[in-house]
Amino acid sequence: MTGSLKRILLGEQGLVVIFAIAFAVVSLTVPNFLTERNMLGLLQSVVTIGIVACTMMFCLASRDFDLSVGSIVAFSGMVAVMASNATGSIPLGLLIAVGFGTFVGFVNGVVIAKLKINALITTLATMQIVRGLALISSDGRAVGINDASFYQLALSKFLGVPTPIWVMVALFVIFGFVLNRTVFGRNTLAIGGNPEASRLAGVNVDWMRIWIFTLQGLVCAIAGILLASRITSGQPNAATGLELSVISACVLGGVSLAGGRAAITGVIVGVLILGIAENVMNLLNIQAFYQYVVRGLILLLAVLLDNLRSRSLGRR
Amino acid sequence: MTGSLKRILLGEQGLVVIFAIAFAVVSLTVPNFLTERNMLGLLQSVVTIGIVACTMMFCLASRDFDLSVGSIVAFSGMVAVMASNATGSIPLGLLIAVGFGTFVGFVNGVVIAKLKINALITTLATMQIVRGLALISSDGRAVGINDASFYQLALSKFLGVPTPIWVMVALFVIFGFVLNRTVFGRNTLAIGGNPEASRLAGVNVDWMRIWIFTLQGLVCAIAGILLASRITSGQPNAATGLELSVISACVLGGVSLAGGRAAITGVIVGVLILGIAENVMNLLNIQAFYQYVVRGLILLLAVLLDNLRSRSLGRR
Amino acid sequence: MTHFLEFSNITKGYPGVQALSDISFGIGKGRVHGLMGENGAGKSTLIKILSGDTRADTGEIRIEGAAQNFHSTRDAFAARVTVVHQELQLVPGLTVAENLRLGHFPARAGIISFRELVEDVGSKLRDIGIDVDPRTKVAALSIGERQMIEIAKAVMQDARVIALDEPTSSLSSRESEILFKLIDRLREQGKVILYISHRLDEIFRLCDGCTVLRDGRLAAHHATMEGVTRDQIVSEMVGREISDIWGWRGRAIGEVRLKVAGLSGTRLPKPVSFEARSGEILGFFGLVGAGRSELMRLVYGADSRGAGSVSIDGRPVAASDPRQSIRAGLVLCPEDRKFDGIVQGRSVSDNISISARRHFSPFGILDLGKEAALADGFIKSLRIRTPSRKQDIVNLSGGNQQKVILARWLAEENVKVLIVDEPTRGIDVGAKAEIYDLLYSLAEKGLAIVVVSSELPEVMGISDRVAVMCGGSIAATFDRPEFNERAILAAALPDRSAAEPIQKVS
Amino acid sequence: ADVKIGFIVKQPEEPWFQDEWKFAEVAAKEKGFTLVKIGAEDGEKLQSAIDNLGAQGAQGFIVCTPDVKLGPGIVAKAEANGLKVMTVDDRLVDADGKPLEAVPHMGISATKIGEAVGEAIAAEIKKRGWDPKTVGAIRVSYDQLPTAVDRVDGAIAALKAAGFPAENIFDAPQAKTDTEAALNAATVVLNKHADIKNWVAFGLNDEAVLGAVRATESVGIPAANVIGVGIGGAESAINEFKKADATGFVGTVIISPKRHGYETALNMYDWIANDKAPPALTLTAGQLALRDNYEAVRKDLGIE
Ligand SMILES: Nc1ncnc2c1ncn2[C@@H]1O[C@H](COP(=O)(O)OP(=O)(O)OP(=O)(O)O)[C@@H](O)[C@H]1O
Ligand SMILES: Nc1ncnc2c1ncn2[C@@H]1O[C@H](COP(=O)(O)OP(=O)(O)OP(=O)(O)O)[C@@H](O)[C@H]1O
Ligand SMILES: O[C@@H]1[C@@H](O)[C@@H](O)CO[C@H]1O
Ligand SMILES: [Mg+2]
Ligand SMILES: [Mg+2]
Repeated sequence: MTGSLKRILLGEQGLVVIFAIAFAVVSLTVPNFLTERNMLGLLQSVVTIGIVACTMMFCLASRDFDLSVGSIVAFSGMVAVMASNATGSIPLGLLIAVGFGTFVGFVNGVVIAKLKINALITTLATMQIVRGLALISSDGRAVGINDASFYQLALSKFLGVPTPIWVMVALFVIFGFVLNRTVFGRNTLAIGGNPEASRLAGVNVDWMRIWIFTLQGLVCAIAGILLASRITSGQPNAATGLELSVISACVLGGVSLAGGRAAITGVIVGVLILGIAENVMNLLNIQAFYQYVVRGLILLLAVLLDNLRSRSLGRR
Repeated sequence: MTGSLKRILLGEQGLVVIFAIAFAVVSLTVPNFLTERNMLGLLQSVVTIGIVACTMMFCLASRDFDLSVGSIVAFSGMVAVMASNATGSIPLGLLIAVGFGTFVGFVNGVVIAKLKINALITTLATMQIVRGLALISSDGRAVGINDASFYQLALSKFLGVPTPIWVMVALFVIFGFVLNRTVFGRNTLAIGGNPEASRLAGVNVDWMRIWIFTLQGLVCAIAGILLASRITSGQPNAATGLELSVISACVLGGVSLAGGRAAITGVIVGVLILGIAENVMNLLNIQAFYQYVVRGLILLLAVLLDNLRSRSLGRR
Repeated sequence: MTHFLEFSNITKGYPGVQALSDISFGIGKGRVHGLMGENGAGKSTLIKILSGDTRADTGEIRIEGAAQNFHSTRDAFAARVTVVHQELQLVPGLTVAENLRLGHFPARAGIISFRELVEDVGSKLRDIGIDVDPRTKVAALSIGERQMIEIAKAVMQDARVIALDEPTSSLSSRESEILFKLIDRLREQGKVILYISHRLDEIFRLCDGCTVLRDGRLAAHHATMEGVTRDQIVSEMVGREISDIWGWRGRAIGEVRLKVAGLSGTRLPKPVSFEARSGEILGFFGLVGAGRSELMRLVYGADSRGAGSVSIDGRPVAASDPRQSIRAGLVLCPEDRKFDGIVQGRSVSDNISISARRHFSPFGILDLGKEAALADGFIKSLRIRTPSRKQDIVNLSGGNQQKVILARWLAEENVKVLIVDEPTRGIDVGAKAEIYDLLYSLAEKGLAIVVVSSELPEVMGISDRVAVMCGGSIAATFDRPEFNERAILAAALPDRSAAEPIQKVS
Repeated sequence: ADVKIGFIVKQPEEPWFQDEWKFAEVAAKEKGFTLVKIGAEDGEKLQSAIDNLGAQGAQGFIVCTPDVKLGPGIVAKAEANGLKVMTVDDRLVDADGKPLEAVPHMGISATKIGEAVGEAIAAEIKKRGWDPKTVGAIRVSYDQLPTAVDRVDGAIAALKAAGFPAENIFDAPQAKTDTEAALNAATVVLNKHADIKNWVAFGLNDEAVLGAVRATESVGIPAANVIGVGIGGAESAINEFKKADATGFVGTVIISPKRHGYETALNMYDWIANDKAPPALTLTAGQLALRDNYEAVRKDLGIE
């Protein structure tokens, strides 16, 4: 490898470059991949993961963990539908759903920050409690919506691109900005990098953690609403296992589980890698059971490449 | 509260004491709970979690993470059945299954220690790969065993107690001893406390991590064999979600996810808490959906109690 | 008379330890006040109470007559009290500028103005005399540089009271001098400075008065330093006289034990060679960033070697593995106690026995009795202040943690070469003398001892030979008869005209 | 003595099982016995559930097993606890895959129900006058669930029998059994075959088929060009029929949880209380419900 090529591949943006190369290869070799329709389909398929990853990035960067996202997504979607039905007003229904998701996130945050309970256990608990509530409130059944304009949230388009994709993009931009340019973002990284130092420097660590989980809840509610709109009903079983996909996407994108390290470009790439892997496997008609194996291998490969990159970066 | 009562509750063995009290309360209030039959049933129901928790304790104590346990349990059970069928010899089948589990654990360890890939991602990957292989090798269906003496592994009893329970107890004793009384156990805790300092103090960190994951694989294989014997077949879908239950049990038992802290008594209590919760909910005929909520609340409550305990311990 | 800063009846206890009992004293405006005491005497605890990090059990702090009630470090900051803690408190992933303004970013509507941040921090750093680009990530700085940043963090704020807990423990004399000038300026501005150090010279150089703590009690309070002598303070601290702290004694120097030939690594590109002999104490002096710690880590195999070889008694030691080094009889006490030394969350006993326990563990099974005896022995002989061997090491005072790390290697059998990087960093005078004494007796047993230190008097006081490093290579070596402060310092200073600028990874 | 009967199901979250439980409860009220409802998602949980029932002093239980191969284990466990056992929905088999005739069973054949779906789709194709050669079929698959495989295989068999070309059937493997996963998988199939105008879809249950229908909507295929037929007939399907405009989800094959829940519970009660063994095998049939007749069909089957 020549020096400059090496520099590009192994530089700060190395992950993005590797991803771009992989994308080009896939585009050239997989039939039907690089079509407008497929691209839109692909992006729509990662909307839930992508949206939730925005705040999960903050959560991981501050050395926390959130397993309850899947349940919150499912339940807020149901709340949106049920509240819209009950009040007869979709905006009101959405507001209530967002309020609900935010509230659950807030509870997570308070329990974790104030009662000092391990985030893994807390969110594992709320994951089950919220899922239970979702099942109880609907008797385990899907809830349909009476007003068809609810579906328009997901079906409507702007410049030919469906609204959910725009929402995801907007959140990427917003949270990317927040991470890099605001006090909130920098404090998040500081907490993750050295909680003790941050506390001594006067960062209100408890308050930051509460905010991060609250935001996580809010963003999950948005994802839940869009999902309910896409599947035209609120389903208590939706989004199970979402937490692991989202965390994988973040880690793939270079967010450190040990805290203190995160970048929105990485997270976007991580989300896209997962989405493309699924998409391509289906395009190539890979058998369901083999998909498990391939998914695992891709995960390993992606992190391995990134590790090699950052290791040789450290050696320069 | 009088001083001495406080001392007992909040002391070193506080978790055990709290548990003992809770156990007494449940025994008195829940009909059919404290019968020999129910106790044996309860213990059998926690065999898989209990066995796997032994090595998960080491994994967490050394600041690692293993999500692949459920898949390894499922696949080793299948391997045991398939290999017994193929070779016509049960001992040979079991040996092959143990070898297989150990091998997967070893691969986990090597990838994590030598290629320096994040344990969460590595084991998330192997979790999927192994599950995929299990599905592929059986075409997604359970595999039955021809030789009925295979069931005897689980059905046989010694002093009126089924073999799987004895195996679990033996492993608790062995790994409890290893943790506290051997160089291996102490080094595990040291790595969890400060991996770099341990390395500089001459602990072979890479080698330790490989061993820990290898042992984890071996122990998962044992759990898988007993499970296959209990359910009289090898099932590719068995033990999904096991990882979270096992990790919860460990954390409930005071194993720190930040590494460096673990005790076998805690882990045993953690395992029993989970088992008793399920058992009692079913004895009390609590509805399935409410069980989710109760499970979550118990998790929170147990950790909260323990936190209060160790906090006031620090304040004395 | 009311003082600007006043402690009254401060008491603080931890399980098994009374860290402070009934401490009362005051400091006037525009004065630099020393705080002295043995390891574990309670100095840091007092500072932590002043900074709002910990709360006293009883007692109160008054500033300008007003009682303060700090619940958090933010409260203390609002009352214009800042502190440099004994352990570095920086976030490695953030830049220097971000670290310096963490908790107080210049921002409008929550959006940080990075230009303002960098300019503001840059100009203040230049003002103070620290030559570091504010955009550098802290992870890329050496310990010494980090220490300077930490000091800048406290000093930059417009504080009334500044407390410095062993700020010079990893600074060389050159940086220390920058700090002293800074303190003189702060004094002129009328600030109150509480200064903790185990280096008596500094106390006499800087302080207008001082307070000595012993076992958490007030042992002495001197409103001025007039008529106060070194010996007096030492005896107030340790309760006995120490005549000659270095106590160097000659001994027979034998064969070459450690031979380092052409060693280089990523952060030490130029090959370095040196030797240390049986019975010899070889000092390594240099300025911060001279590469001494890098070199020792390479020798020990803590980092992977580029080229070169290390041998002990003529036998080569395998590259890049501390375990091989330990087995060959080569051990290192690292410089960075917190990250490379102590194992957090584990007991004192566990920290001592971590390496040596393999010798008393047949089939890997520990002999708990031996382990306990070993730990208790060192707690006694090194006078480690801890309620028991079961105490979590993070609860020990800094100096006592350092002793535990030393004990770890003293417990090893068969050590041939002992490398100690800043061995007395954070160690009190009494213990220092004990440690030196220990080093001599180890040398007398035939070990080769390499001591890295940034304290020139220490290097000159205890070494048989001194190697001076500068810019990643050994610039000169001096035998004991040739020791000369100016010559050694001169060798340590880079030749500004010829030297290439130091490259930093950000 | 008091009669206590267990009712163990493999997926308590599924509406189907909620309904089975509900109807079993009706029987319990009528006859005055206690019903213990336990969810058991895998073999291990099932074993514990049986032990638990034994410990509570139950006399028998009805089970829909997470896997039919668990047969010998279930029988042994039941014997060890002295419990009578009968199965519902899915029939137990031995190691060689032969049904355990000794265990009374009430159920539906997964293959049969799949065939009903296939036939319904074929009929609708004919009604709309499509040429099968120009129609694409989405097989929303979840192959790790044996019942799911049998159902879609049944549908495929029926379609082929009706002259549907095998090469026009495309696999859309869902990663999980929810609608979103089916939606994502089906979208890929649609985009891969952008030239095909008319689509049919079938899968494991209503949720799977709904996902495929949502996918057609999201890529802009009009409802008139889509025929999806689900299985189950619970809320998700009913919601679809209640929508003001017809969607591509034209029907669902309803199976009656009433008989499965109520009758099995009653049978078990008779067995315990009156020593009257249940019939060795009862097979119930699914019934196709369409947008305009679903209410009638549901009434017919005793639901609502
Ligand atoms: N969090 C804690 N828990 C228990 N004991 C503690 C804790 N913090 C400090 N101590 C104990 O309090 C005493 C005073 O410690 P402190 O850190 O104030 O000493 P110091 O004078 O700063 O010593 P050094 O010179 O070694 O830094 C020591 O015995 C120490 O072990
Ligand atoms: N993590 C790092 N990344 C990049 N450069 C580093 C890093 N750590 C140290 N350096 C640089 O390597 C050089 C040698 O540092 P080293 O710590 O070995 O010096 P030293 O002589 O021991 O001084 P000190 O008293 O600071 O320990 C310095 O220029 C330092 O800035
Ligand atoms: O799993 C199915 C369930 O979904 C229901 O349709 C009844 O039969 C079972 O086999
Ligand atoms: Mg101190
Ligand atoms: Mg150094």
